[in-house]
Amino acid sequence: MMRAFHMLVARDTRLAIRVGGGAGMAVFFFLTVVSIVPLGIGPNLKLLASIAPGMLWVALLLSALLTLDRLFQADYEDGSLDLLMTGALPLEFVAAAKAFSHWLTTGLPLVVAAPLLGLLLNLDTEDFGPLVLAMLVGTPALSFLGGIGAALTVSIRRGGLLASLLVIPFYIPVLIFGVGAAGGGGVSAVPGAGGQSLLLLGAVSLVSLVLGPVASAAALRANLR
Amino acid sequence: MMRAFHMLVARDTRLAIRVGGGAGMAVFFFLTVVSIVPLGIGPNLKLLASIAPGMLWVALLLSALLTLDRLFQADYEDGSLDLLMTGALPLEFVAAAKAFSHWLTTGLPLVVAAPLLGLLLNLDTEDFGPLVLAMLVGTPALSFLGGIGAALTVSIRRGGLLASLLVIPFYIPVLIFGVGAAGGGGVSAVPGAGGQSLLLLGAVSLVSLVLGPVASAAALRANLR
Amino acid sequence: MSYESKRHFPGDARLIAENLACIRGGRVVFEGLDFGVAGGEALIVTGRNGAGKSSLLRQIAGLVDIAEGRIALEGGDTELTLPEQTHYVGHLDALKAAMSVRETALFWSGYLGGGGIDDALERLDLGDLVDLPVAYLSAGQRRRLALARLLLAPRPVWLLDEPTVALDRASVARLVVLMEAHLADGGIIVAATHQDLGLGGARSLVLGAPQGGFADLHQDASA
Amino acid sequence: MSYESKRHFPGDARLIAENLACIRGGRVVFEGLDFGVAGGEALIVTGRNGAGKSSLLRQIAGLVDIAEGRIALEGGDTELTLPEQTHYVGHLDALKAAMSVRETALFWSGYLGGGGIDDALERLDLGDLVDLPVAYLSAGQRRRLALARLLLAPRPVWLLDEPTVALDRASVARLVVLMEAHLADGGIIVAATHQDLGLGGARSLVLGAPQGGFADLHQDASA
Amino acid sequence: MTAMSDLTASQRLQAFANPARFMALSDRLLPACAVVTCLLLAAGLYLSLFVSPADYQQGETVRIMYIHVPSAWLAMFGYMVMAGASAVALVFRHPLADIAAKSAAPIGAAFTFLALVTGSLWGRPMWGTWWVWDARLTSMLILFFLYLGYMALWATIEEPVRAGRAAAVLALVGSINVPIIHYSVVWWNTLHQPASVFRIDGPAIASSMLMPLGVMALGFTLFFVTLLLVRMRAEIFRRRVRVLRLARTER
Ligand code: HEM
Ligand SMILES: Nc1ncnc2c1ncn2[C@@H]1O[C@H](COP(=O)(O)OP(=O)(O)OP(=O)(O)O)[C@@H](O)[C@H]1O
Ligand SMILES: Nc1ncnc2c1ncn2[C@@H]1O[C@H](COP(=O)(O)OP(=O)(O)OP(=O)(O)O)[C@@H](O)[C@H]1O
Ligand SMILES: [Mg+2]
Ligand SMILES: [Mg+2]
Repeated sequence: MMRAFHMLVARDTRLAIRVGGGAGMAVFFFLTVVSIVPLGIGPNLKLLASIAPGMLWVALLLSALLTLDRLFQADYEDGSLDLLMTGALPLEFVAAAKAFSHWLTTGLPLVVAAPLLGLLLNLDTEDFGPLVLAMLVGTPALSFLGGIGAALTVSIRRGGLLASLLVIPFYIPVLIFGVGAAGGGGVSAVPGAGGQSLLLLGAVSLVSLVLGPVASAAALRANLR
Repeated sequence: MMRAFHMLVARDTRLAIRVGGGAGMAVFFFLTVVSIVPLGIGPNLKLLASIAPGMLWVALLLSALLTLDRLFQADYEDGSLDLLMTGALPLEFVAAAKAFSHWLTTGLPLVVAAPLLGLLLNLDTEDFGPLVLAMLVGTPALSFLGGIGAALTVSIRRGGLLASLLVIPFYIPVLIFGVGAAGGGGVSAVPGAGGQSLLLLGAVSLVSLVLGPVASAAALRANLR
Repeated sequence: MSYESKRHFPGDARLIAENLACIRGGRVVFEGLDFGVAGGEALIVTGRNGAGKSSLLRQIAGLVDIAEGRIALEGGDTELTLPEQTHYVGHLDALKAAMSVRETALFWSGYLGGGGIDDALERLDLGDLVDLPVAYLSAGQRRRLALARLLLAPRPVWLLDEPTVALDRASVARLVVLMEAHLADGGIIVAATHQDLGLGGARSLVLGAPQGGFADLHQDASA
Repeated sequence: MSYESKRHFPGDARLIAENLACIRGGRVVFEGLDFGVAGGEALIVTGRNGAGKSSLLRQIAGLVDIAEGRIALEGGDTELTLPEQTHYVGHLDALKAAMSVRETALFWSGYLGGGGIDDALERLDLGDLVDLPVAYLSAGQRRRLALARLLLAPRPVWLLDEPTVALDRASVARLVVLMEAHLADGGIIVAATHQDLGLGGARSLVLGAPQGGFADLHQDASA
Repeated sequence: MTAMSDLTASQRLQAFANPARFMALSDRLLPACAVVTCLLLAAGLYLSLFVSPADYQQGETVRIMYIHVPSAWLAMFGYMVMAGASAVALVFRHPLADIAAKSAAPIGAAFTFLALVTGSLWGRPMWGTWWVWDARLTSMLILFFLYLGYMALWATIEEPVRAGRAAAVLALVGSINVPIIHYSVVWWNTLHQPASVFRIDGPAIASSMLMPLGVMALGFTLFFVTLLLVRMRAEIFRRRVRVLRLARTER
């Protein structure tokens, strides 16, 4: 069963790299969002730095949304999902495997890209550490919660918009704690809030690691039969 | 031939509304995207107002990217594109029709919803005019340029990644001029800069109206044969 | 424009292929192919999997590049390109799950510049399904809807790629009747199939294995 | 685990359906269906388009809800659910254009817990195509790759929905050989098809038009 | 709902399109509910508009509260109803629960919207702006999104059984998330000192205000129930029509 899990992760990752353009699309969108912000608020560096973590997280959320709809839909449309369901691997694990490889191809690249973007937003270099850490802890939640939306809309062609709508509310805690953990409390940040929110972020992530696959599997079953 | 064009626009619009939720869904989507921004960067109303135009444009960009990749692909995967090509309507017009109906279901709704969203982001009411105008002028460009990327991605064998990397750069000018025209110049706005970038935005839009369909058609031919 | 009006095609039209070659994925599928099909004639293309049947049909429909040689409809409508005079029914159904049977028919009839849809749907026994969303159709019902396109707008050349797939016996018989009617109208049919349609007086073209092709390819690669 | 090892299935296994009913899109497709297929037996399901053949197969594979009644594999592996003991080959190929034939086979063999792939590919005559991307395959070649899944991991119950679609005569013959081998191993086959496979000693199930359901409905509407 | 199992498929389909017992019951219940609702709302409005005093610092605008607060409460109540019904629908596969959940959503959404509108109408004089990103406002807005998402899902998957189950899953996941979301928003809001000058939970409510508030709340609740019944009946009729239309399409 572990083998099936690995095979699935490997396959999805390979497909995402070859076909989806997932990673590339996400990173580029990420870059765009971040480079748009200075246009909006003008070149006030102090201001930029203070909202940088927030902007990065918002960008992260948005670019995660971009790649969601293909998570299950491609497999649904070509019949692969039917066969994946008749396999020995429980559907929950199928969902988990897909969410995981989604994280590998979107969340991870963004974490790696984050410091570079921090530079663009003139983030202090000592803030990079917390930022990257926060993203590392938080991004899995985006993929695993996102899977729920993707699974719910699997039978809908062009479900992308709807899927994002459904998951955005679920992303909000991740966003809030993520920003907090990245030390983006803005001017009024309570001292020590960063560490606390990192814990909370971790908690949310852990919950999503369980909740995501279970709910996704239920949603898939609802849609397939 | 005009009839074929109309039929196609009508069909795509109807499909977008049915499977993608269409206008209502789009507005709702922008609403959610916009409302996660304050959660990211904090509830500072002045700050929010200053980046409002940028965020609205980014939201639009996101929704365009979320819906565009399926613009030709759905038709390609189920074979409709083959038949559309054997019709009497030149492929350029097919592409134009699809881009247009895409604009109807994503660009237009945002233009309509913009003021409401501006309200949430605490935009001054006198800024609404320029914002809406800018969006009215700029949004078509997103659909028509986006069509190129969609056409390139249509037969995802290897080109997928490359194509998605290609779309966003196309969008950058639209975003820059769009934000500028929406009076989002922030503190540093040169007086009169808004009007100037509105003109530029219009120019970009006009170019894209021609360039988009032609390039899309070429890309489609390259992909299909 | 009424549906019956344009039914009769010029009998002297003739679909010809000269020294036709097809290259897909860098490999020669077939080459040096010659054939001619006159109005009122059907050409049944057979051959093992991968022989190039679909490729040939798609070439005629202008959906696959012609590596070499030419295809033309002599005596056809000079205003229109060949693809505009052909109906192509391929492996894919070109159906939208979210549209109803009626909407689908109406769209294609409008897009292809045809007339009413009821007669076409009736003749493929879809009359009772008009209000169903396509998502609810079974494989054969989908196939019949795809075939209904042939009748929505009159076009001289029919290109049928394994048209009988998923059809039950009754529907196959119905299809054969339609094909014979089309031929009687002076239409041209090129059909690729693995099972015998029992179509009266059809000529046959057998595509062989694309072995030879590789050699040549290597030659002109080295050249 | 080697490929040959688990080839022989318990002969006393028996796939049964009792008082089975299927509802799709709010309509009764069939109800009160009973049948039993013993190990080594094949059940050929026929019926007009829309009769419910695919729905029945998908119910057995656990892909469509069982509105009523039950399906079970008596004497099967008690550790596994019925779907886990079935191979389902449906209208959709479940192939990825971007993966090569080999990659596809390797993935499914690994995912389904099977062994080597070469033998399976050979037996479906895909040997020369292993390195082609699936995007390059013709309809029949795709179909054969989909069918190769049957051999990648041994499972007692084969559910084949119009397996011969797009196959040339040689491939059909090859498929029949495989099916007979499976039966000889004590396997069970349920196949929906419109064309006669000429399979030795197969039982047949004919699905009729789904009248029953609607009469009642009209009554309750008037009531 | 256990009886469902020993019906034939077509009978079950019938039951699905026509839950006779519920129709009979709701038929008798509905008028009563409607009447009581009207009485309560009338009384509540009278009390709140004429009897209760104007607030010394907020003036007449305080009267918005009598609409605002009950609708805010019902907004949350509605989601609980929806989630509960969804749970029943998912576990027992009972069509009525399905229908109840679907029908509750728009009503809850409407009350949420009402709370938002009245709230921001109230905020205008109080805070001098239509909207602030105050914790409670924000979480209310998100609740609104959850409602809309749920409704959108129903709207886009057009086969009732599928849509029902998918939506039920969404509602349940949502009910797990709602507290998390709410908490996170509050936490976020305390991190930034709120931009609003005026604290929502400001004035300790005087008893002279409590009475009309209670009546209004009760009236709103019954109003909710009435609407729910009406919508459920409408939904059932709609499904009956749909099934018949589909039935007619087969020979
Ligand atoms: C869009 C804006 C607003 C929203 C979404 C909103 C939301 C809510 C919610 C959800 C409640 C119920 C709280 C509970 O019972 O736990 C509530 C209660 C209340 N709101 Fe608002 N509110 C808004 C604006 C306002 C404004 C501007 C005021 C006063 C100036 C106000 C005053 C109150 C009061 C007095 C209560 C009842 C006391 C209490 O429950 O604490 N609200 N509001
Ligand atoms: N996804 C679906 N949703 C709702 N109804 C469906 C769905 N698929 C099929 N149906 C209906 O169920 C009935 C049986 O469909 P099914 O595909 O089982 O028929 P079939 O015997 O396989 O036909 P064919 O020979 O054409 O494949 C048909 O009347 C069809 O309209
Ligand atoms: N899209 C494609 N790209 C590259 N090569 C292709 C493509 N489609 C088919 N081929 C190759 O061209 C050859 C002919 O394919 P084609 O589909 O025409 O065969 P066919 O005669 O239709 O076979 P079948 O009976 O299976 O439909 C095959 O060898 C196949 O590998
Ligand atoms: Mg073919
Ligand atoms: Mg079928």
